[in-house]
Amino acid sequence: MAEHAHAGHVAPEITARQTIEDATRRVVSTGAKFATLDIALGVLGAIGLIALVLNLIIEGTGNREAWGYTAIVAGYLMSSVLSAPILAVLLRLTRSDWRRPLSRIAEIQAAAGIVVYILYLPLFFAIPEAEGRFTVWVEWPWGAPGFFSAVVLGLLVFGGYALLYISAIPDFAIVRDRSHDNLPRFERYSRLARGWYGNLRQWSVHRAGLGVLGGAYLILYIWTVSLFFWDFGLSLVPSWRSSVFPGFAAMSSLQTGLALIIVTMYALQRWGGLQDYLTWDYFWSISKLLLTTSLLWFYLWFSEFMIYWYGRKPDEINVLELVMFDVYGLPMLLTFLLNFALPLFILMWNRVRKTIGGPTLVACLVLVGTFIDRLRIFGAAWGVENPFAHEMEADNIPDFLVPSVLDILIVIGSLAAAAFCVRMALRIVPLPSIWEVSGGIGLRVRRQYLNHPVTVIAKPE
Amino acid sequence: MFRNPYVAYGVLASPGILLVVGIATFLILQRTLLAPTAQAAPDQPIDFPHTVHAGMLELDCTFCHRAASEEPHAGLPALEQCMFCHTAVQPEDNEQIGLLLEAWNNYEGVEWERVHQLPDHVQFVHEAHINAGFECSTCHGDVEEMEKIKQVRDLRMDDCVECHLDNEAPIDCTTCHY
Amino acid sequence: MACQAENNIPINEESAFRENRAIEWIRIERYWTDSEDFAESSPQYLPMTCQHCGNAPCEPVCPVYATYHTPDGLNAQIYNRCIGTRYCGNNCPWNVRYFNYHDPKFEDTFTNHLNPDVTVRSRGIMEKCSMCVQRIRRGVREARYDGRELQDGDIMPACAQTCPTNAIIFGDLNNPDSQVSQMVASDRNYELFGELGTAPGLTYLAKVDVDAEEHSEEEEHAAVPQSPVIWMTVNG
Amino acid sequence: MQERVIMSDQEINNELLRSVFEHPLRFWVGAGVLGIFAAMWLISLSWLIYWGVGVTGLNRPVYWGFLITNFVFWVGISHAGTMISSILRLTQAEWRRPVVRAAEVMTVFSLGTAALFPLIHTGRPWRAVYWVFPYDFMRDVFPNVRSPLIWDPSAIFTYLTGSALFVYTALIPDLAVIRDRSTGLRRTIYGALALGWTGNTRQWKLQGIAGVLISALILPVFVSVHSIVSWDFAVSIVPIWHATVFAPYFVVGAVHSGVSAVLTLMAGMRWFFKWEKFIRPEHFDAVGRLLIVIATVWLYFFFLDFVFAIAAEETRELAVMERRVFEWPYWFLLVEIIILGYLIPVGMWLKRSVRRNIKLMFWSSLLVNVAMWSERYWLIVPGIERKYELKFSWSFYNPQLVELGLVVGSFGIVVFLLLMFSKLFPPIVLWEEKEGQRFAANVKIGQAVVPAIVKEE
Repeated sequence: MAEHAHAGHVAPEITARQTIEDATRRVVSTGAKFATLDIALGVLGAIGLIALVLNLIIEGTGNREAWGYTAIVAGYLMSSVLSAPILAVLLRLTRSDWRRPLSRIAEIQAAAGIVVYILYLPLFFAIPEAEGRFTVWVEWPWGAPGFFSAVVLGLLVFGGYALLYISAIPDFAIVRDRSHDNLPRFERYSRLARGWYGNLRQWSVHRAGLGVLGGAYLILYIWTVSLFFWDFGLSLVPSWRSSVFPGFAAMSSLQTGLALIIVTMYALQRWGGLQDYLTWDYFWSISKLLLTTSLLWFYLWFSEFMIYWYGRKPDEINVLELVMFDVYGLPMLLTFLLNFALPLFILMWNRVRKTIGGPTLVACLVLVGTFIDRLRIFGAAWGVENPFAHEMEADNIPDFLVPSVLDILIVIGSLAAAAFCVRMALRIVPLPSIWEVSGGIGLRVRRQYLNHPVTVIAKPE
Repeated sequence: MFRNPYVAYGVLASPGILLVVGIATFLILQRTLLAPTAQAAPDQPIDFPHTVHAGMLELDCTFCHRAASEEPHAGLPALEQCMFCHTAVQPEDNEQIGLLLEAWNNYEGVEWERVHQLPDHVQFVHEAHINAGFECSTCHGDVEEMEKIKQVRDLRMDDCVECHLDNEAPIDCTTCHY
Repeated sequence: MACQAENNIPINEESAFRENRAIEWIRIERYWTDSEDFAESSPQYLPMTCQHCGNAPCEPVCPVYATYHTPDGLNAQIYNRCIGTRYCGNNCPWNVRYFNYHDPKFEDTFTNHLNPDVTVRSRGIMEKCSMCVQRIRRGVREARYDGRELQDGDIMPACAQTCPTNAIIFGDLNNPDSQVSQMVASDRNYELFGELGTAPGLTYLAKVDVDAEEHSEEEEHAAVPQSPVIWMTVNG
Repeated sequence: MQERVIMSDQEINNELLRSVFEHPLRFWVGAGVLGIFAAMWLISLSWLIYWGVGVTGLNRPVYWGFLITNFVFWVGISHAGTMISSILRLTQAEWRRPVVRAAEVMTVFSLGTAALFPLIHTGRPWRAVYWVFPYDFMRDVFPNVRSPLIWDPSAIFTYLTGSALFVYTALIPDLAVIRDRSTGLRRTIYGALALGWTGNTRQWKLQGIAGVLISALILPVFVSVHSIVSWDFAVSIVPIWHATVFAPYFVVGAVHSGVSAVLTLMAGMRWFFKWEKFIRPEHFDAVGRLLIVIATVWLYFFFLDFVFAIAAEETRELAVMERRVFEWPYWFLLVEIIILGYLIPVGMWLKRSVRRNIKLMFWSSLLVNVAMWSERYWLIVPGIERKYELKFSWSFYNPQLVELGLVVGSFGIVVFLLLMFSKLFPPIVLWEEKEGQRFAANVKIGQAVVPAIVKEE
């Protein structure tokens, strides 16, 4: 595969050596540049944890409304940090060349998986049993829905860490090899690198492992998101049985994951010293995906809306009132604007997509939009009084779920904790992925094609 | 004229020509497919002169078409009703009346040709229109001047609908179709 | 039978029933009470005809407005407009829309007995209970000629007229004094598939069982129907 | 691994125009066999229209049967054309080149065939003038835009026009080649169709813009068509049909069956016209990989639809589900759909050697379409057989011979039309192939020689 270098833009020639320097600098350097930020995030995260425990003590697990915002932020983090590695998996599967500096950014988000799991624990106890209410578990005798969600979510979080770790092994080895002057670091990275020497067999095992793990992660992710949104969102609202909803949730999560990657890319190229790696053409490529997911977001949303709106059955109208028009009407409208309308109208212009600011702006909008969307979905679900009724009555539509102080602290704390985890991971894992980027450099030559100089990128089978 | 020699071919398929042909086809189809319902006036088994009955004698329409003011269907008079008068009125030289008498004497009916053929799915209620004060001639024309009855009015659906709109009559579908 | 005669419904042959294609604008559905012992189970009858929904599922799906809502509140079927997509039949929970799979066949002796006020439906179109709209039109006209308001009993569909036990009652729901309005106000009144929100113009009265203790609950399938429906605009 | 053969433009023209200029025995035999199928279709059609819908197995309440199933199926097949040409053109996938035109033409023909079926299904197709044309002649009664059945013809005709334009735009340069190679009347006709193409820079530029523009514009139509077809079912209140997943589920299913049909077609073309140089294993490999993804997404939606039908635990849905899962023939269809539509083909495609084996690819793609036809039937018919609790009017559906004739005949019709098309126009785009040759290069990187392709931006 060869890419026609765009006129007026000359991709900066990066050598493999330079990549190693850049990627290991953050890991090797002892002075933390953003120590205040890290400390602040850590403190906020700790406050969030305390708030969570306080909530558990004060409210117990009986009162579902008290856990609404925990569900919201858990769903939100699941949609963002756990879905980001999907991009790395997908692009590796399709062997896209432009993944190279991006895949580590995608994978490193999974470092925050533990936050999702901690948030999930109280929900595990607060969720009513499947039996007797409308759910996908169809009178399943035990363990549903909490136990199974716990298992798949655990697997997913673990898978995220495994993906990050396995993909980083060769890079750990590089750090190890460059740490002969610093013994503790050498030992630490020796353990992490697991005797990696980079022989052919190791590489082929590594490749196969990443492939299998990536595929498994993808499937597991779709499954977990579907399950979580089924059990913790959809099925708590009586008579809300929208079969497209899990698909919608998965798609919306992918969109959020992409947005998170774009924002991280922006931060890294602005303040993280990666401006030579994350040039506009990476934003350009990824923003096309973001645009596609925004369109699909609308399509799946509309598929649901259309059927309910046209079907006109009273119980469906009640659901529409709750989650779209009346109680959560404003969040719905905002979500619609932030996740679909604005991204479409901003990103439909190729000239905007070719900038760095445009995609970043849209990514921010999407991140906010998805949070509001999770507020809509889980707020509506956890505010419902009686999920065991099979139909919702018009006079029984719950009110807007108003957050308590603890709720706000939990939300802020969890977000900060997630960011903190990623910041910590950045100190350990080299970024960008040295083996991928330098591998890409090896496959690239400058050539003359007709009258143009082009960069030819070979695509190994 | 054309610098490009191939353009001459291309012109044949140019959108303009397609458009013209398309519009022409459409107009022709519209004219042929949507011809008025009016038929040529059919010959009746007996030449019944409305000019005499309705014109000279000034008989009221409902004198013969008795059901028109009471029933949906105006109805044709039975032969018996013709014989009200024609037992007495029997001019010798009129062979048409001879046909009538022949049918009457042989206990046969007269198979009149229907002139105003509305499709089966239209229910035209005569009584409603007569009772609303409309003249028969509104739709049937001046029958007293017709030697042979023919359809004078279009009587397609838009004709009905326009008249209903003009007179603020209902145009709900079930007014006529049931 | 009254319905068949009034509305020119072709005679259903045995094959029509075998193929599930019989056309019966009103049919009596028979259900058996759930009982192990056959001797103890008893049939329950449910007359089923077009419910003339106020918010009918069949109406919006018709591409050509062949079925639509009249200002009287009837759910009307316009035969000459119908093109036979049969979507309305699919979308009707009560399965009371009938399709003419064949041209109607009448015995020769019957052809002169057809009701001239009702169109004979040909092959390829849907038909259903029209609530004897020809009778409604006539009743409205006659009341207008007499210069009076419509009253109970002015209009009666063929089924209501024939029913010996007055199990079917027709009248103006807009008039609070009519018999139907009073019966609809009763506790026994219920709509069949009311949860679909189609606002049927036809409601049922639950049966009051004499063996009160066993069957004091309302039983859906044990119903004496009454069909009020029509809020009628008299100027029509 | 690419098995590209370097060819000159002249050679490409000669090879690819063989279908137009040569009439081997194979062609006549093929046309004859397919003609028999087409005749069967015509006879069934005449039979149905003469005797009316009564000759089908439909009844009350099973008002929709084989014909609508077939309609959905062919609309599904028609989704391949856009999927392949427009999406792959926009994403500049190199392996699209030999399949674009075949896929697009298949779109046009299968969509046209599909559009006939609802009309046939009414039994009186001439009355469809009220339905399909949004023009009222004199009565002030316009079609009911609230009905999904009005969205249907609008979407289908938009899509049909769009794809026909798409085919035609790409055809113009090739028509000019045929024009230049023929004489007499043929030259005049092709000349007229080629719209004065000389191949100067401006014309190529316009042609390129038109291609990209139509690709982009047709995508929303592409998605909307099958969504709307699905809404024919989903917006109704028939228990199993009324599912929010229907639109994406149908679209993905359509792409699944359509792309499989393209695979079948590719194998057929390669064999029938002996175009081994153009349609190569690497193309099958690429389509196979794409299909794995599509099939998996399809299975996901299938699963969602299935689970939600049970999860409702409503008597209505369960009644239909019981019939769908346990009763003949639906339990058999369910098993068949899963096995033939997913397990066998995807299991095969996972192996690279299978993806490059043309015979295996041919048969596996046929399996998919067998399964997808059954899937539509399985989705549509049981729902109306067991509609609502009034068991008194529950029914069954026994398809009759005439319906089968129409269904089987429709396959004959589509393939027959495709064959006729290949007689008149080259079924592989000449200029795409030539462009592909231009952009291909073997690049020496380090010590290895790697085949590379220059991409346009």
